[in-house]
Amino acid sequence: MLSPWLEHLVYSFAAIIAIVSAILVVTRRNPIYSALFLIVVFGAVSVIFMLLDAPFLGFMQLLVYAGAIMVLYLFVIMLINPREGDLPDEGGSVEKAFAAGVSLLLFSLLAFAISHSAEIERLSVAGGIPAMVEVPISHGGIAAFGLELFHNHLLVFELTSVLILVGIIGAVHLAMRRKSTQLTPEEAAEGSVTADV
Amino acid sequence: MELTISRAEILAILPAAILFLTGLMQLFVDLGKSSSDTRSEKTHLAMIGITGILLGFSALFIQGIGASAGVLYAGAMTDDLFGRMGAGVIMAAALFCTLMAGGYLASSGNNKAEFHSLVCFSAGAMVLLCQATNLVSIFVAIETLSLAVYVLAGYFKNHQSGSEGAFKYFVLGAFSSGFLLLGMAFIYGLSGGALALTDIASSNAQSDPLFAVGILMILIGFAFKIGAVPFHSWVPDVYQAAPALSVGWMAVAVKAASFFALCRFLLFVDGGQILTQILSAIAIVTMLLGNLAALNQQSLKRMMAYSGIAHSGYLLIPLVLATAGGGASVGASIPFYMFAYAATTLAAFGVISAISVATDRDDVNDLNGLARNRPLLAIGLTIALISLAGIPLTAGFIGKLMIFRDAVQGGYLLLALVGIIGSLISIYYYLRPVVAMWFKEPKDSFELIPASWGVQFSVVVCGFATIALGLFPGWLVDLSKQSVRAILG
Amino acid sequence: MFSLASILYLSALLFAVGTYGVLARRNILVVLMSLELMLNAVNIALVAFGRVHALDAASGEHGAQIFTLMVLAVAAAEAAIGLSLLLVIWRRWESIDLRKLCRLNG
Amino acid sequence: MDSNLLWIPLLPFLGFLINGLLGRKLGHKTVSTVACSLPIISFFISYAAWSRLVYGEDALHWDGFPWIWLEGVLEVPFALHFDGLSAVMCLVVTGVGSLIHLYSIGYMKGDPGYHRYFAYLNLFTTFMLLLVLGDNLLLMFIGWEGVGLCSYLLIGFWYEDDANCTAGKKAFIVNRIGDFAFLIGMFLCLQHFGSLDMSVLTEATIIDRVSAETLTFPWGVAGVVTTIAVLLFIGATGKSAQIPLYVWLPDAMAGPTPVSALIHAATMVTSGVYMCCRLMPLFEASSAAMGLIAAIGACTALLAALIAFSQNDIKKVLAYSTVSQLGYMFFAIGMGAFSAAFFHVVTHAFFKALLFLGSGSVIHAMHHEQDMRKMGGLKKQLPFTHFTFLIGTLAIAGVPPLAGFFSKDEILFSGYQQGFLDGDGSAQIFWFISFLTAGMTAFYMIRCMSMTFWGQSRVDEGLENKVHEPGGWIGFALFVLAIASALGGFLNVPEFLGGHTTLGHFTQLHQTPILTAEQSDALHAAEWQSMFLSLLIAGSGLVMGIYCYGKGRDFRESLTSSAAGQAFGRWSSRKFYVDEFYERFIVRPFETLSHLLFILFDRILIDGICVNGLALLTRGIGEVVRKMQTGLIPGYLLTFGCGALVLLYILLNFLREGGAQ
Amino acid sequence: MIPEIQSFNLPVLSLVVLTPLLCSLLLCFADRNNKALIRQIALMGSFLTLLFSLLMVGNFDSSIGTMQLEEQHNWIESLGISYHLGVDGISVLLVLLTCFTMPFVLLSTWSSITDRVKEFHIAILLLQTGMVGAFVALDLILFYLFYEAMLIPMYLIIGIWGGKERIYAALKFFIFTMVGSLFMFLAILYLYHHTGTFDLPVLLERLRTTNPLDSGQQFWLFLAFTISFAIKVPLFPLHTWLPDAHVQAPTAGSVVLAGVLLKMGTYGILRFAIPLFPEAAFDLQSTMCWLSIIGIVFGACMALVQNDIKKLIAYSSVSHLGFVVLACFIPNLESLTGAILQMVNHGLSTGMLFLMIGIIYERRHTRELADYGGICKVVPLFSIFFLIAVLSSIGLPGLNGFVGEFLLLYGVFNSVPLWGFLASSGVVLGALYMLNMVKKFLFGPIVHEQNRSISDLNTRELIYLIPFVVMMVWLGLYPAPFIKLVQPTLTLYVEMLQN
Repeated sequence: MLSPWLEHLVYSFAAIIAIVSAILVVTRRNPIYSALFLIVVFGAVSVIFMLLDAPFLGFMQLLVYAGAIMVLYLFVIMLINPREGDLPDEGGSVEKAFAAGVSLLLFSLLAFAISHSAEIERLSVAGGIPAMVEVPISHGGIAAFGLELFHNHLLVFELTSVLILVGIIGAVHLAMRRKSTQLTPEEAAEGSVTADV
Repeated sequence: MELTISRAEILAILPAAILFLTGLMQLFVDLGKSSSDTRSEKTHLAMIGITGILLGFSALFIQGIGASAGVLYAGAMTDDLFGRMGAGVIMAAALFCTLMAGGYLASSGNNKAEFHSLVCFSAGAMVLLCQATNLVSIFVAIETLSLAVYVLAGYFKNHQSGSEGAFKYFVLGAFSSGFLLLGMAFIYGLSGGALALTDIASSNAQSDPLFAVGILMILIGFAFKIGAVPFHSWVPDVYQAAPALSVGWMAVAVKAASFFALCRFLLFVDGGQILTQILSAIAIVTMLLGNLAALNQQSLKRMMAYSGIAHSGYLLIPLVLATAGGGASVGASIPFYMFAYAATTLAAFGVISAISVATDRDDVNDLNGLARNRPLLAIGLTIALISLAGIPLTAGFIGKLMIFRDAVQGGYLLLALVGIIGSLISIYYYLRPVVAMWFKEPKDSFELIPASWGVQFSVVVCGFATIALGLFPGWLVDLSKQSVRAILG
Repeated sequence: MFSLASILYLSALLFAVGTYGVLARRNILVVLMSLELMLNAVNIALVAFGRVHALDAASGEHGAQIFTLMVLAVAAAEAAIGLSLLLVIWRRWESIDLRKLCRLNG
Repeated sequence: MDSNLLWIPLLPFLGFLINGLLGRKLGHKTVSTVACSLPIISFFISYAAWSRLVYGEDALHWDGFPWIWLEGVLEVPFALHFDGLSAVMCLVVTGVGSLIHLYSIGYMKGDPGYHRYFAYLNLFTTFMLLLVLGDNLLLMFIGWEGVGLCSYLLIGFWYEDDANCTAGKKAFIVNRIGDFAFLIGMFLCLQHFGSLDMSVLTEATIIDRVSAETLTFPWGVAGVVTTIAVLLFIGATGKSAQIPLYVWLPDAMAGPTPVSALIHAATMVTSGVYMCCRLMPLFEASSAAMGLIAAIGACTALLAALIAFSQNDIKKVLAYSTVSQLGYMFFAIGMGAFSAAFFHVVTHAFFKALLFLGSGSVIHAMHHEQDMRKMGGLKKQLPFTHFTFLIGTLAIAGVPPLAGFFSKDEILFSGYQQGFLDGDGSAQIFWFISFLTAGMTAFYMIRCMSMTFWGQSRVDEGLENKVHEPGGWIGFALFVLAIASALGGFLNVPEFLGGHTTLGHFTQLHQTPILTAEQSDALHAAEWQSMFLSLLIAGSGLVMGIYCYGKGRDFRESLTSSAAGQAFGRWSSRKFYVDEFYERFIVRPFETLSHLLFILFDRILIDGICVNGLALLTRGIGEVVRKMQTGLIPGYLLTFGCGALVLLYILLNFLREGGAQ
Repeated sequence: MIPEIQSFNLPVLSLVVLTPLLCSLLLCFADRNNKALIRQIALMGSFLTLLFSLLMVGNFDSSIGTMQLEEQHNWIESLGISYHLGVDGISVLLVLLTCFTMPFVLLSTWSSITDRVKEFHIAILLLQTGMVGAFVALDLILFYLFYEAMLIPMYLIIGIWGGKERIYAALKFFIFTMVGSLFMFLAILYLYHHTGTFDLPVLLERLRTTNPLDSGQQFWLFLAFTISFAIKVPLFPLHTWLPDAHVQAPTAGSVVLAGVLLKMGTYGILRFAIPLFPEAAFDLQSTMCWLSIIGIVFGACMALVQNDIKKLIAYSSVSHLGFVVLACFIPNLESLTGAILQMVNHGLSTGMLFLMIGIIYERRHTRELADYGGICKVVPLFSIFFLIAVLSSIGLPGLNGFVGEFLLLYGVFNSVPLWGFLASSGVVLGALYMLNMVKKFLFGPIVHEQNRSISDLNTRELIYLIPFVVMMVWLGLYPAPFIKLVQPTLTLYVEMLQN
């Protein structure tokens, strides 16, 4: 158990890293870099999870995201292996500025809402410092987590399996190359689609 | 504490489960020859699908149609009439899609089990969505069905614009689910860590701004799914590019499931009058834009897409009333309208699929002389369009009647007026295919449009259902009212 | 000890950054990553809320965390679908430029 | 209650049905037999009915059946009434009518439309009798419009010629204008008398009540009775060819000559006069209306006579003389001498029919040549026709003791009386006008005679020897009518000539004033004076005519060649440009206006701008909305994001304000 | 005139309404190539309907003015919609007219409609169901159903079997009608919201007693109803769809359109717009009257300058129905009686005119007046019938046209002399354009050689023309029984409007 100020320090550190690398993710031209920085973000996030007494989730975060998803990404990047030329030229500063404006506004509105929320106020300083209630040591541990999962959220858990299955089927169907090369009628009619307009 | 599942819980998920199993079976059965003969009709898939769906459908009645099982799976889902209605719509849609799929896919050389099973899987997810009463289950159900539908939209993967449409759908979908999720997070946080709708409804933080934001975000998420303006951009492109049947499936099932879920959600949470205003604004814009943009479309599917947007607009009216405190009675039009919409839309897309197979296109002019060529299809499509236009003696009219009546009763004359104007505009574009079918002569190449037995059967049944619901809607109307009342228990 | 509000601000900020990525970038890959970013941002908020309500949550102690787990699963599945769609696009269009996909319009 | 009355109009109608439906199958013989026998039968029926009147019964009545029958609100029965007036009219119509039917057998021989012709003729008789017998204005109106229809059909009988159809159309429409006024008149009657029955409309007490009421127009106040009378009279001007609606009658001569004789001389055109006589009390109740009627009558008489001077078409001359004679009748009515007017109706029916039939036989003989300049000296070839025509001429000119003399004398006297005995200034003028007209009548009739029958022949050689006296029915009809117009006058010999004004009394139009001895002496003296004057004017007219068209040719030349003469000739021969006036200032503007309205208003404004314009606008908006769908994913995402932002902003803004409050 | 059959009580109205429907369903199963059979079935069906309608008149008690032969069954309770039929003096004649016209219309199409016979007959029978239903429906929604149900068949009839511009015309017809009816629909819903019922008698009662409308509401609702009906009539200036529709429609279409469909508008005004919102009707009386007077004159002027016979008659309909609308807004017995008679008369005369134009069109394939002239010589029989029709339509006394016109105009004149006067001028104009047409059409020299070889009426055509003539003469000379049918109802109606 870390001491509060250390916790705070670590948290701030992780947060800053998360934000900075997130910004880097969305600004790097080369997807590889973006991917790498995204991994950093995930790492930072998992640290924050840890700090929030969700160790199991933290591990899952690392496993699933950094371990599975990002590998998938990198794999795809390698597969299509876009050269410099293939990389799409990014939009001009205007639309970047516009996008930035939109996202900034979004943030500020959310922030506004958060800052004006009495509930958040209450929760943040509930019972004075420390704001966060003490939790049993088992909290966030795999045992408690699992028990609750299979009792309260059994249905969702089962449903997730379907979700994954659908994901697999879809991925297989889409990614698999067709042997038969004949085009479907709709493919043959490519021209008409735009002609409709 | 050991794991216990009550009978009610099993019965509750039975329909969905059966659908999932059906999907799996279709996969396994087809496993061997999936890649080989993609041009055969593969009736066995249809058979499995139909039996499965019918089984699932009958499973709805085990508890007794009106029964309400209360909270199941720790509040993850419930099993009430409302859910059953939704499940009914979805399964009916699934049934007809399965019926039509074989011939359609075969003739386009793409008949693989994936399509069938994905329909079943998404159907299962939708059924659960209609029954879901807890944020997590709602979210996961939505995502499951979305993923399935993304794939269905891009099913013809070698079809260039098909893949484009699918990808547009995917990106925007993911974006919207981001918002949906954020909203859920906020609501969870502000309602004192409640996930179940009942708990949320009973929580005391409903006046909090962040809570309202949360509801708004969730609304946006749903608005995307139902294609409400300004979150509609994906609809026309996806509809136009996707295989006709996938579109039919999307147009009916996705919309139905989303509306059922949204209705349930809105009846539980109280967003205050501002939410009502926002909703009505969305409704108005959606009705107008949908109808106006549909006016000059040449592609049937695209036209149907915009008309679908417009219909979402109409369907938002009861939700507006519901949030305005109209209570259960006003939402009643949603289940009925959904049934009506399902019947008409399926009939329409059945015909469109036949056309697009035959002519490689879905241009309005490709319908020329259909009345001579295939009177059955022509009549079916005509009935469907008339019903969509809300002309009497069809289900569509009764639906509009209920909606506008509620609007007037609730004092929302403006909404009703806009709706009327919208349906006035809509008449123009709904009539264009009719003109093509009946008034124009077929092109010199007078070959008979190949329509599989499945398509013909479905079109006839749906058309008949449309008329029947237009003439004797009473029972369904009562059922709808009862079902919405059942939500609040 | 850091407060709930600060974490929410953080997640809001990350969410905004993700949004920026989605809106501004043309590279499909990056857009997909930005989407993941948004989901993560929300996860943080969720977990934080869960932490706050750990004892009084109506949906049980770990409701939020389980939700987050589900989100992870969803993210994974989404990534799978998204990437395979990306492959399809790449095959048909020889490009990963978002703006090239504009044949459908009107 | 006497349902036999129904047969009087019904029989000709049967004739119409038979000939109309089966005419083509039946031969000419059967057609003509049917067509002529039925009117003759109804002539005898009316004769029988008439005799019943003579032996005491004051009127026969058939209650008929409910027609336009709103229980207790508006009850118009289909009932017939047969009193003295209608009796005489019936006899005239059926009598003269039958004669003309017979005449037509000869005249229309070999015409392709033989059966059609007779069918129309019978139909006309039916409607005319309905008009005469109708017990209420509305029933009369059936006949009124029905005869109009028949004249329309018969004028356009030879429809291959465009002019004929135009003439027919003109007749109908001009009549319609009159009928429009008639209709309004009936409305007023209904409104104020509460009924259209003749008995009610002529009931003195009711008239007194109504004449107290007034109507306010934008231009002032008028008595109800006056308005009604004027409106009905306008209707009459249409039917009876008075100013300003007389223009159709001359054109109506396009029809077969017997038709002109029957419809446009003897019967239909006098129905206006008949109507006025029928409603005598009503008209008498309004002096203003009477004045108007007198003025119109006199003016019409003069104008028509002036035009008649220079017409070369024999039928046109007769037509205008008809107009002028009708003018006389209305003049008489205006002067309150209804009996005189009706008397003139009868006599005029005789001699004008005679004249027309005579001209008809001339035309027939001349193989449908109507231009008098191509005639002359026909006396030799057509002695009999000439003789009868002469009788007619003298009769109309008012030579004693022929029919015209008595009637015209009475009319002139009525004017004389009101003008000089009662000292009414305007009456004096009108009397003078009609007095002159009498002379003119004599003059132009003589002109017509001489141009046709006397002097040397101008007939072109081809015809010269072909011309021969038409015999058979034509002759018979001429003969009978000649007798009638010779002796017809004795129906109504005034007291001072030792008569009893039989007709006047029988028709109850003439009420003998109760006078002291010296008053009656003065009256008789006046009557002698007036008679003397009229004889004088008629004689001078005759002499002038005979002189101008006999010896004094050069005198005539000098007259016509003089500037005034030429000017008069031009105006008179062009009918004082009345038709042109109507054409240019009423008909043509109306049509152009309609065209303009159609193009500008209907097509362009309403249909173009309002209807299709709106549709286009909507589609335009649709197009714009459609174009907003660019197809660019970033665009979609931005729409999404901005939409979300806006909604979020609205929400928070609202909440903030809500929080502020 | 009809044998009194009081003894057994059939659901007569339902029979009248449903017979054509069932018949059309029967046709659905007929072999599309066996045209003769199809035609005969349809004809039988329509004659059967005529029979039932006569039965209806037989059971109709003309001594009382209230709703009769009522039938009421629950239909969609949950929406408060009931299957409620009934006739009174206002509707009985119109139902009769509809059922009378139909068989002869069908008969007239035997030679003109040879393509897609099956569809045609189905459509036209459905159309009849719609028309009759609309006349007898006493439930607002039920009325609306029938009112709209007429739309689709008519649309198809114009669009499939019509002339060159048929698609445009059909669309125009459809959209125009929809514009009106949708707003009426909204108004109906508002009425329901206000009174809680769709049932007309109940509605009237409640409006009068428990929950009356304030003047503002009345105004808007009245407007919504009246516009919808005015479009159907069509009332100036909403008339521009009519000429197109008439010209493009096949004969049968035109006949039904002119003969019956247009009456729907005037009937609606009489049955719904005015009784439901009397005050608004009173406030807008002068507006409506002036509009209809303008329509009378305007339509006549338009008719004067048309070269296409059908267009000409279309505009004449605008003029004639102007009279009717005018009378509808004059609440006295004469004018209303006149209005109803005039609806019937117009149906007969104009219907017959269209039938005859159809006949000549079949032979000559042109509707341009310029292409005719002098055909009176070639087709005497035709000319006679045509002339009769024309005369009846210009209101020659002794034929049907006059009776209605006289009552109507007198009624108007009686309450507002100026309007009566102006309207009566339409009579003159009517003669003007009609006789012009007749002259150009029938008379004059034959200029086109093709016209010499036109064949005259054949037996079948005579069979379906003669009844019209008979009715014209009957209504012209002995209209009393018909007037008796409508009088009691109208008396009540007027009383109701007075207070």
